[in-house]
Amino acid sequence: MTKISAAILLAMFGAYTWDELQVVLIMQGFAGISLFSIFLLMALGMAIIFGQMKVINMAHGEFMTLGAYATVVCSYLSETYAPGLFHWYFPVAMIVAFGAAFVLGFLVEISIIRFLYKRPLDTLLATWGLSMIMQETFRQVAGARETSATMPDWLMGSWQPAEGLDIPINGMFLLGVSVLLTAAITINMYYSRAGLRVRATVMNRDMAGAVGINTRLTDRLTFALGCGVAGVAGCAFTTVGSISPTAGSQYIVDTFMVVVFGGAGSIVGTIIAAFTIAQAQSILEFLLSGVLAKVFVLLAVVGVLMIRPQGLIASKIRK
Amino acid sequence: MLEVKNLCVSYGESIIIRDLSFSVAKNETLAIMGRNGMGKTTLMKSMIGMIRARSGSITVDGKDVAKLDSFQRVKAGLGFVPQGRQIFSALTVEENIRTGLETAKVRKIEDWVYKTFPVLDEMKNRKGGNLSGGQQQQLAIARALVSGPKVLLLDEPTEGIQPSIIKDIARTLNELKRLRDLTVVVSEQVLSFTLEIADRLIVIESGAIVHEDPRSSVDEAVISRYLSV
Amino acid sequence: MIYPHYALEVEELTVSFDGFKAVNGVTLYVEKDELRVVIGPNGAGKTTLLDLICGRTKPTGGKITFLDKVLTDMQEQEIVRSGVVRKFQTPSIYPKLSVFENLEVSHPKGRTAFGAIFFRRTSDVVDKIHAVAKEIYLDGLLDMEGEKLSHGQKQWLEIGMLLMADPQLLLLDEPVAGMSVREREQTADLLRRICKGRSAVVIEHDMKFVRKIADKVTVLHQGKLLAEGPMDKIESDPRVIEVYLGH
Amino acid sequence: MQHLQGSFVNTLYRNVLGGPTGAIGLGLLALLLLVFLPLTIDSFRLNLMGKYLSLSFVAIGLVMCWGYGGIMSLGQGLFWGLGGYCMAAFLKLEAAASIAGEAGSDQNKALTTVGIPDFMDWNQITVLPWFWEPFHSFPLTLLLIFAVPTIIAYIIGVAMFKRRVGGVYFAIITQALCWTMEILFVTRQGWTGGINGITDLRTLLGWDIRTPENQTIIYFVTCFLIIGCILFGRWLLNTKFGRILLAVRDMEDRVRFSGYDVANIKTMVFCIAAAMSALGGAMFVLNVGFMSPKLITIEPSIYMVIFCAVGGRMSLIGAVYGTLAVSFGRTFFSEQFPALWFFLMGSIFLLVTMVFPDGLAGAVRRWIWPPIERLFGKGRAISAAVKEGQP
Repeated sequence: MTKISAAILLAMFGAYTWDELQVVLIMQGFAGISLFSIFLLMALGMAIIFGQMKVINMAHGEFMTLGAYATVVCSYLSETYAPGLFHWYFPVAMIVAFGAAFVLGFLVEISIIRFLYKRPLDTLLATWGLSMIMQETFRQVAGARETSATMPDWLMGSWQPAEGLDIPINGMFLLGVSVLLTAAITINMYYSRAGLRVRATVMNRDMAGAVGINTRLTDRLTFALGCGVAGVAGCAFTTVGSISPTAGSQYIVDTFMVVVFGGAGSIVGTIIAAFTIAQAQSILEFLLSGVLAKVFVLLAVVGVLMIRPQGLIASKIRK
Repeated sequence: MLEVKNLCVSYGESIIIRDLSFSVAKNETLAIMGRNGMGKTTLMKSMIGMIRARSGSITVDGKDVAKLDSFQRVKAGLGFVPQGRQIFSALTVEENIRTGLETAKVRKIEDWVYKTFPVLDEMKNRKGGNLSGGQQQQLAIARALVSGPKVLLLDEPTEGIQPSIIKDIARTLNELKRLRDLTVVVSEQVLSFTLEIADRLIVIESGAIVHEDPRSSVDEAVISRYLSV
Repeated sequence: MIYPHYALEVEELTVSFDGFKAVNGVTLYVEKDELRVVIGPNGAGKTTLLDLICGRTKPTGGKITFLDKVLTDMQEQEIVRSGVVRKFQTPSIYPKLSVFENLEVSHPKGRTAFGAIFFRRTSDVVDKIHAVAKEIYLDGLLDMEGEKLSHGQKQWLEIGMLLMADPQLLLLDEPVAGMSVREREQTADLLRRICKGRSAVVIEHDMKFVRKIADKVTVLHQGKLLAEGPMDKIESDPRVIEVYLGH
Repeated sequence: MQHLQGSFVNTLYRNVLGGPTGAIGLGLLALLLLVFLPLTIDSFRLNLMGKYLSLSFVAIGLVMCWGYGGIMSLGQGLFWGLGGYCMAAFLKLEAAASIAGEAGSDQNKALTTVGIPDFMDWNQITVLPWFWEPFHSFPLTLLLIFAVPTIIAYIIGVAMFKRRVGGVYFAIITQALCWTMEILFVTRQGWTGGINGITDLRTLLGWDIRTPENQTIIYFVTCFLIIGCILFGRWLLNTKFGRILLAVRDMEDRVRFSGYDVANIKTMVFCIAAAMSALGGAMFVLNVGFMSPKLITIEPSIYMVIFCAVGGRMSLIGAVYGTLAVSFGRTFFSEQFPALWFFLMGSIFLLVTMVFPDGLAGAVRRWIWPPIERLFGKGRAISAAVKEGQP
């Protein structure tokens, strides 16, 4: 067994010297960090919605797409009408992306989700329908072709800390955004009144109402917040990729795997899972082909879930 | 202070509460007695709004709350201690109490809470789910009281509680009523406990009032008969 | 065999959740033919004790033996097959099946996947279901859907489902919770009848009911065994009065 | 004694045909599929029907596994696809052999290496891979059509259910596995035909599957197999196993404490659903003459769940109607209103889950049956049977 794996390793790495390999691994590691940031931002929104409310939102990817299109629109508007401010449009776009996804999420909760809280598997079907409708709307409005936002100068270029190392600035920016947002969400969830409201509501909706919490509004805002974070993920995504109507849906299964792998409801678990999956995929991608890396990672995650069905980090409370 | 008029509540097709009316004066304690399945819990839940009444009115301090959501009823002055206590088990004791502050005028837990329930002070940072039944009951009462209710509803507060603590609960309730200027409605099956706290008793059977007594002239034999059979 | 006449042997049983010891070094022996009642304040570990015996929770220490079989190593369904059955605190029956079907599903024949497919509703099976239904006062309601029964009837049905398996040891968690006084009396009769020739461990709060049915009483407090003995002895035990019964 | 099973014929009537309602429902379906459609539509559209019907096998399996057993699988396309690929492999080898036969020793005329599928040759594979060998034999192929998906379902089932992975988690994991298989099938071009799949299939044991007459025969075979699956499903759901499925769905823990190994029960129904899906996949290949990885990935798998939901997740017959309704809707709208059809399909998903969770079958039970009963006056027996929820 060890002989075989040694042989495989040799075949994988044999072509490189150790120094080359080091650089390659660091580069792939940074590529993985971009992927990690997107996974984390996507998974964060889903951890709020699925982890807390047990709602499976198959349209989560479309909320990300919405955020990305919002950014494209902002970039276009600022380029056309306010070129002087173009340098700083991106933070504004981020807020707009969040707002757009948040408002739509709020409306979706009112019109669809609130009827399905008692049937979690059905939310899956209903939101699949929603994702079809949203995708088609994007296609009708923005066209089926890929578009992208124009990046301000400060987001372009790269940083070269050492010979042969080339770390793109947009990737670092992406990482920064996701770290900040994660911290903000964590603080909001565990140390604020709003977070307490959310946790009490998901634990016992009826009782939360009977102690004076407006549970309907809480549900609505929680769902909308999750969607809003997906919108920010979309905005961040435009710094590294171009956007099409189906861009978000490509991440939906990965995102689910991250949330489930990390342990639904645990933000720390989500971070670890996003990091592990992104890095594994990115490094394997270099050694194998891209799609096979995906297969390996998916199977590995499924394997780990068999051993720990509750995910990496699960809270244990006596029932 | 609290007036229930012509209340009807149903689950699907079966009517649980039929045309029920009663009123409770300020600072009075009313006990609603009756066997299991006679509609006590349904009545309590419909007063706090966990179940919607089909018709009738529920007036708290002059305001009809029958059409409102639970949280609005809490705002209007109702406090609720449910059957089985229903503590948020994954929240700490302190967080559990803080959930009750949502509609309160003050935004922090005042000193009297922990003075009244010293055991909760000791266990502040424990998870609510790891408390004993008696401790949870105190927590549930504290959680309901911090919102500053005018009327406190308690649904079977002695159920599943060890006999030695039942007396403590009665003592605490009587004390709180005096200190916090409360009107209390309590549903019970245990007559001895009821007699320690109630000013007036009503007995319901199949969702309707069949008997009423002020405490001064309670006929224990009659009520026991309603409770048994 | 060291204790030849004991059916259930629980020795030094311990389980902890996040460092909190819900059951802490409990040892108890139940004889064949004995009806043991476990009492104690909420959170004393009574339900957890039953969970441990029936395999729902795995202990962190200690050993459970039933008729010379070590239950601690077995899975839930294997424990059931060795004759130990469990009734839950809130009645858990199959809501969409009729009373008859609820009982039929609980019949020990055809417990494997293939066995269930090729299970035949023979006259033996039907007779047994009718007999059990009569025992639990539901013989007139065989075709009623489970979810339409009253609370007390659901409790009985669940007891009936246990009886279908001809168990050796019954674990009953608050079998009369939510019952009227008359139903409680009927249930006491029922328990006394069905516990003949088998052992039972019953959790109960209603002391009147306990007095009626118990052979022996075990008192748990904060996960530990506080006292054990016949009811009259327990009722006069000062420690039990202190933590549970009250003065 | 009222609950004892009656005579054999009686039992068969009640448990397999499903009593009066079941018999009427099945009769109507048979009439529609076997008489009405063949008489009214042309052979091209009949072939299209056959294509849709081969998807309804999956939906019937899902009724058992999801509607009754509570196991939602978003990866049924995996099993359907495996069944289809097994059948396609056999047909492809036969096609390769016949091309080789026509060509004789003329390598140029054969265009490819003699006797192996063309796509292998395009991918520089000159020797048939070992796992293609069994598909030279028709009996072995038939066996593998069922065996391969069932064994994979068994492995997934044991791995997941023994570890008590269920509900949403199971759904997501099956989805990931389905995706994994699609990726493998697309990337291993030399073995599977890659993104194009296995195409240009011609004959089954020398019998041309492409002529309109023969396609009509295949259509009828598909119909009979569907009716067979429904009868099998009814029988199964009327055994104790069927009742245990409902019990597992509603009260899994209780079933465990009645002495059952819940994982085995779930694995069993999952395997049965997988085998049924595989049969559908195989029939699909016969109906359309190709197999492609695009048909087996995540999206088609979700569609399969939708078929079942639209038809009514508790109704075996409903599954067939659901499949036909959604598939036809999809074809019709995408031809007539290409811009609108995504909106329409999306809305149907939303509407069905939110307003008609019991699907078409639920609507029929609620609105169509009662007036018919009143009309014929003898309603009570039927309505009792309907309320029992005959599968």
